[in-house]
Amino acid sequence: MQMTRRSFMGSAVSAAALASMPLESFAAGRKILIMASSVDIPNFDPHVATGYAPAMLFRNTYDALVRVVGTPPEVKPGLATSWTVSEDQKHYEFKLDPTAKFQDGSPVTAEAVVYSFKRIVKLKRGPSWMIAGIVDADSVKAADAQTVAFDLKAPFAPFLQVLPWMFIVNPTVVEANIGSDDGQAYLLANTAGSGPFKLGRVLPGNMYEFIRVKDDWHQGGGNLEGAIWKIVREASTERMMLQRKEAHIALELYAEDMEALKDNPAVVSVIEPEYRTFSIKMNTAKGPLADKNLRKAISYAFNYQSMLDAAGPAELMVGPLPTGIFGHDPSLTVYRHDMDKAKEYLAKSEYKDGGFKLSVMHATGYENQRRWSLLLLEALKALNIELDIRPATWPDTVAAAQSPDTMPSFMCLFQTANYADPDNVAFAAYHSSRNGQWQNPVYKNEEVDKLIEAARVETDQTKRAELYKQFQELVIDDAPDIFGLLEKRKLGFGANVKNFVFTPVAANAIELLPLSLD
Amino acid sequence: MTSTPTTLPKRDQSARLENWARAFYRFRQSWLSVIGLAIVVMLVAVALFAPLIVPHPEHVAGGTNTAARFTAPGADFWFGTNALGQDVFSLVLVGSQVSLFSGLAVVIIAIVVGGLVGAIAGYFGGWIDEILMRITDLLLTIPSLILAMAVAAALGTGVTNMIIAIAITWWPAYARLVRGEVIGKKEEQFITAAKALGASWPRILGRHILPNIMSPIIVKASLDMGFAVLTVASLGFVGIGVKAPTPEWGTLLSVARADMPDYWWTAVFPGCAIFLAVLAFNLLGDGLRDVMDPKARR
Amino acid sequence: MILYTLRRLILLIPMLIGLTMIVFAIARLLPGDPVALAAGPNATPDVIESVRQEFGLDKSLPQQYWAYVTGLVQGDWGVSIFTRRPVFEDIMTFLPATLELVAAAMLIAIVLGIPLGLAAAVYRNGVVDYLTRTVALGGIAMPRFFLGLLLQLMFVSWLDILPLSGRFPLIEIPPEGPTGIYTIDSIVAGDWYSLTIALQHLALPAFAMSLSPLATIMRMMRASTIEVLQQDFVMTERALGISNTKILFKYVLKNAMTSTLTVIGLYVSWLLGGTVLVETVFDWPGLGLYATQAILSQDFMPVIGVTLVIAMIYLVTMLIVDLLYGVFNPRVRYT
Amino acid sequence: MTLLDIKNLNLSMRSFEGETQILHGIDLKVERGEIWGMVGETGSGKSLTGLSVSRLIPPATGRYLAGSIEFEGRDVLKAGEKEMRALRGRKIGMIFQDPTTNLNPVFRIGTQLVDVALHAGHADPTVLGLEPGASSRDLKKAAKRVAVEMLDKVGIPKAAERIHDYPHQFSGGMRQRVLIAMAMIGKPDLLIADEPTTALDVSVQAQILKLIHDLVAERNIGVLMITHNLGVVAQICSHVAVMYRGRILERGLVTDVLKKPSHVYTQALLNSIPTAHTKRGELRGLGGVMPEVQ
Repeated sequence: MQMTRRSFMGSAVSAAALASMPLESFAAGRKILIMASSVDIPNFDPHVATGYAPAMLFRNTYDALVRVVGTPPEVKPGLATSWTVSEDQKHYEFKLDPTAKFQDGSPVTAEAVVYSFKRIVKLKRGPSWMIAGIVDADSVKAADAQTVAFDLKAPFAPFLQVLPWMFIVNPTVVEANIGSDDGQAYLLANTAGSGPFKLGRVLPGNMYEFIRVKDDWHQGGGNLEGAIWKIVREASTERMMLQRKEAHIALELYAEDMEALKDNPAVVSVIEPEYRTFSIKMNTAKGPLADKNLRKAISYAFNYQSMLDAAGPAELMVGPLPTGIFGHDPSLTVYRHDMDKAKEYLAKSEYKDGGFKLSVMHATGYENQRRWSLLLLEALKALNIELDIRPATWPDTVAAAQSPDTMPSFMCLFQTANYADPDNVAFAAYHSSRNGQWQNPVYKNEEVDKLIEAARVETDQTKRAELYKQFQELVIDDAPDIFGLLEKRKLGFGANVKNFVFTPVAANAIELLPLSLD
Repeated sequence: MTSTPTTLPKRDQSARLENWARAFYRFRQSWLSVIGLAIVVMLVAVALFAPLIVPHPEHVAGGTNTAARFTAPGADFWFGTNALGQDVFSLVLVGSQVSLFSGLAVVIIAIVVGGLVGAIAGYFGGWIDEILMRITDLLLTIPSLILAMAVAAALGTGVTNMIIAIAITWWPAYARLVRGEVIGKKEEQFITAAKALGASWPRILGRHILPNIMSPIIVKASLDMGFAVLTVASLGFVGIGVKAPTPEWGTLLSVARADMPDYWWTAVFPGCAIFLAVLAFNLLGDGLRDVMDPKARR
Repeated sequence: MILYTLRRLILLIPMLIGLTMIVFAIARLLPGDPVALAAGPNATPDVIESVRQEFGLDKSLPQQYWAYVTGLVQGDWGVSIFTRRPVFEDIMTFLPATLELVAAAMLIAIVLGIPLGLAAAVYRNGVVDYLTRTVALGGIAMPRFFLGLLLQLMFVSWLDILPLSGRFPLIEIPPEGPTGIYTIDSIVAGDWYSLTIALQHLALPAFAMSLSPLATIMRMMRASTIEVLQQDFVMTERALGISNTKILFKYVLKNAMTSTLTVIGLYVSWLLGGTVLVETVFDWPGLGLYATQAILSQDFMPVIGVTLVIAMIYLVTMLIVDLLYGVFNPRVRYT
Repeated sequence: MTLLDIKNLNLSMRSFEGETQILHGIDLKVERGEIWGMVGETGSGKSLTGLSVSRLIPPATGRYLAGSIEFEGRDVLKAGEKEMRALRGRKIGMIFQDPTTNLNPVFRIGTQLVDVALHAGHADPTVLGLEPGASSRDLKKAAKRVAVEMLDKVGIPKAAERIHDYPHQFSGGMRQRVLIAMAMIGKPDLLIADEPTTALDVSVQAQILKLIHDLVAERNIGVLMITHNLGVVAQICSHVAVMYRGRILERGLVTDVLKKPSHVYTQALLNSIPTAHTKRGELRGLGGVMPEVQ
């Protein structure tokens, strides 16, 4: 109490100074990049956590065999300086960089790579689904100290594309803290990587500090001394921080923010197309929406133009795959707002007169999803169907996806491609083995499954494209989703941030190494 | 320096009338209370008739007009439009329904539950009192907003769940109040008389004690109405409120945060509505307290 | 009085046990399953089951409670199912920020509220009186989150003289010290630069939060001063020539403080539980944000932990208020 | 010089219902050594007369329509607040009715006594037995000493210890003694006692009256004793003024007035006192309606 009183008196004394101190002086001098994002990093384990905020942490504190850079995404050397692929696309060999060192100084060996992949396969969490059925515990071998050999269970076209998400951990550190859960408890809050940055201050739900590792093995790179991942709850706050130079990068901006930033010379807006799709999943297994004609009627009743208006920079999806990705067919005939057709299909369905109530679940606090749910409400009203809009937290959404009984009639979902291959979206969102997971709670069509499986292992590009074309037509006819839009990635950069290269996969997982601050 | 009138008391009926007249006179003395009452009456009228009188009822039901996004306040849209082109004026007006209804429901539930617990504890005393009041005291130590948020979040969004969540944290205060009043009244002569005549305890509580302790309850309830409206808005603001498209002030404000500072009207009008409603109930409550509970006068 | 304090402290123990029971019961009886979240979006059912076992959530409620309470006694407040960090450590990280905010708000409220309330009572129906009453009425009715937004609009967007949010600039190293309360730590360290910055960040949230207690303290002070001024002893004091200033600031103030003191005590805990909103608006890294995060992810342990901490602070505050009450009012006996 | 000379005092009070004239031309002279009893029913204006002498009626509610109150030749109605403060506690002491409410409950009685003594001492150090121009440290020391002496004088046993006690630690009679000590500590020339014994037990009443009587005799001061109790008047007063509805109906030596009341009201007042001879059911009230004073 005594102290606080003194502090109050201090405030009276320094009141003049208080108003006159320039706010920019905070940021002067040190080359520390501040990223403002609404997404927390609750878990630091690269073999457990998912999402772009953790991905950002992994990309900068860990290394993978290869990296992915640019538009279209290109595979570049990471820990591996070179690699070879066998004719049948089942055998891969990677030569590791002999200078690569973990942050504790020990070299990154082939054994470490083998250890990491075994851990991924064993835990069955995090990125393991990307290589499920392709890589198992026996597939990875250390040919010598600097060479890793993979023998895939089946040819897998996007194999190199998924490798950037398979991070290599330091076996010595993990083994020393192995516990009873393969070191999960330890890696949850600690890192054991070879990346150019290490963790500094950690305030969960608030901020994470990254510090550039001194004398580190990575070549090149910018002048950053460190970086901060700052959790900000409102997009408008992110934007204001950017305007006030309290942040250098704002990661989740809305169209309105981009509009406001347009003429600001101190801010560079990045609006780029990305393989990030928004769609409204329907419960095809239970309830009225199991009726395909009703699903089609709703797909026609939805006002896609309003959706686009409310979204800002975006483009409507053409079918289930993101536009521009390999195999996507832009000439597909898809559903557009057409009330006549909607009525026509409604008449064909078992629910001609409507008069019942459906429900939609959207992410709490995600403004665009809320807006689109309202548009869905309008569309359904035209079919005399009521809609119950339920904002849900992420755990609720995940829990609801577990079975057809818990799944609401509609679920709003964003999906970001982790690798630039149609298999990513097709397998994760439409293959029935993923039922019960949030990306594909209930949809099941054996023909679709077969096409996905065939395309996954097909090595001939023409044949592969043909398979995906069939897949798209089939899925559109089934109408398991209202295919929404591809939201353009909207990023804001301070003009003094240099050397940023946009990559349309997990674009907010900023790679810090190349960046510089003026 | 006090003096008592030496005139005989007039007949009972007219005395009661005169009491009311005096009470009303005292209430009118404070123009702030009158303003409070006027705003409350207006709010209730708005809540009742809003769906019929608002210019854009379709927006209230969730309709959108994305062509007219972020129109500034003007002749067409008095309070401007939001990100979906919805008329903020219509949303704010209809938003009064949720706020007032939930506020009222919370207060009523709290009075019924708290009143029952408090009356039983106060009337019977002893170990019943001890147990009930210990639980009440414990609940009073729990931070109510956090508790309400936790309960509302777990139950899921929706007006009913929100009301339940808030009411859970509110009844203990009424239990305390009623218990105190019942203890004060139960020793009085007329209660002893009723007991002697063999009246059962629910009858004594309901017919004899309750009517005599209504004043402080009504005063607290009217003050609490304001805070209930505020709490409803607070839950809406942190994102645990009503389901869309139901317009609710706190939710409107929370959603509008994303549009600050450029589209200030989307936030300012719902905010002012909350302020006005809470203020009105506070003024009314203050006025009622002066009238009904002179001991507690400011 | 020492004996009394000891007795009260011992009496806290059964209250705390009851409290843990109630809070635990409420938290666990609510629907919602955090395990799916903790296991991660791509977890298979058997992984989810293993997480459930890991956190002991497969056991019966009494067993879970017993495990929790025995842990509590040993300083183990459980682990967040979401971040898997120990709750006690997290709370200790976030508590100072909240305490700083609440203390600053209460300080503003007391330092302004008591003299203004006094002045309003003395110059009843005067300008000060009407001004303070208007502010008081508005202050109570003003939603803190709305006020916070308006303050940001004014002082940050338009005037641009104060920082938007946060507690300290991200790239600066906050003052280190024993309390974790930046203003105090920087004073202890004699670091005036840090103090200025900390105060700049504190100003708006503290003010947004102080308005409601300020209004109440002002009203309470005004009401009790008016009541005390009508007491017979004031007339006696005046009749025997004691100056008005002395009557007011010595004799009346101490009397009027007793009821105001209770209000102050109640407000401390009320503010602690109500920081959620202001912390959300100003991105103030305190218990409120921590609790909100946990509530939204249905993460029991942090919610229980925060609730317990706030309830404990409440109980201790009320004890201090009771003790102070005796200082202001000699008629109170500690038995 | 006449100690207190009230001439044609007219006072009106404002309340919710409007302005009412309370005092209608009060005339009264009090000399040193005289104990004037002012009797009348509740609301007759006797208390307001007493308060007027110290000018303690708030100007917002009370308005003097006419008249003057001369204390030692100066009209207090024309005096400034500072001048009045110099009189209060030093020249004019006051005792009020209820000893439980007239002591500040949250301060030690010593504190309260010393503050009054200091006030008087600042105006006139001789009151505390000091030379004029004494330092404030000496004043404080003397004030404490005088406070103990005064407590002792009014009959509080172990005064030096009890000075550290709070009012609630005293009985009603003892508290009234403390209040008398406070009123007398500044060695006033005029004591206004407003119903000083009404709230006390009968047995204590007599002791308090005797205490007041002895102090008056010792210091040769004038007293205005406001009471509704004719018994009190008979016991202690030298003179009496009978008030009714803001007017003095009759005044004079106690012996004269009480033995041969000339006014019917005084007679009625005397008759209303129950004596040992009053029969059951004979208790008489007074007719008429008093003006209401809030």
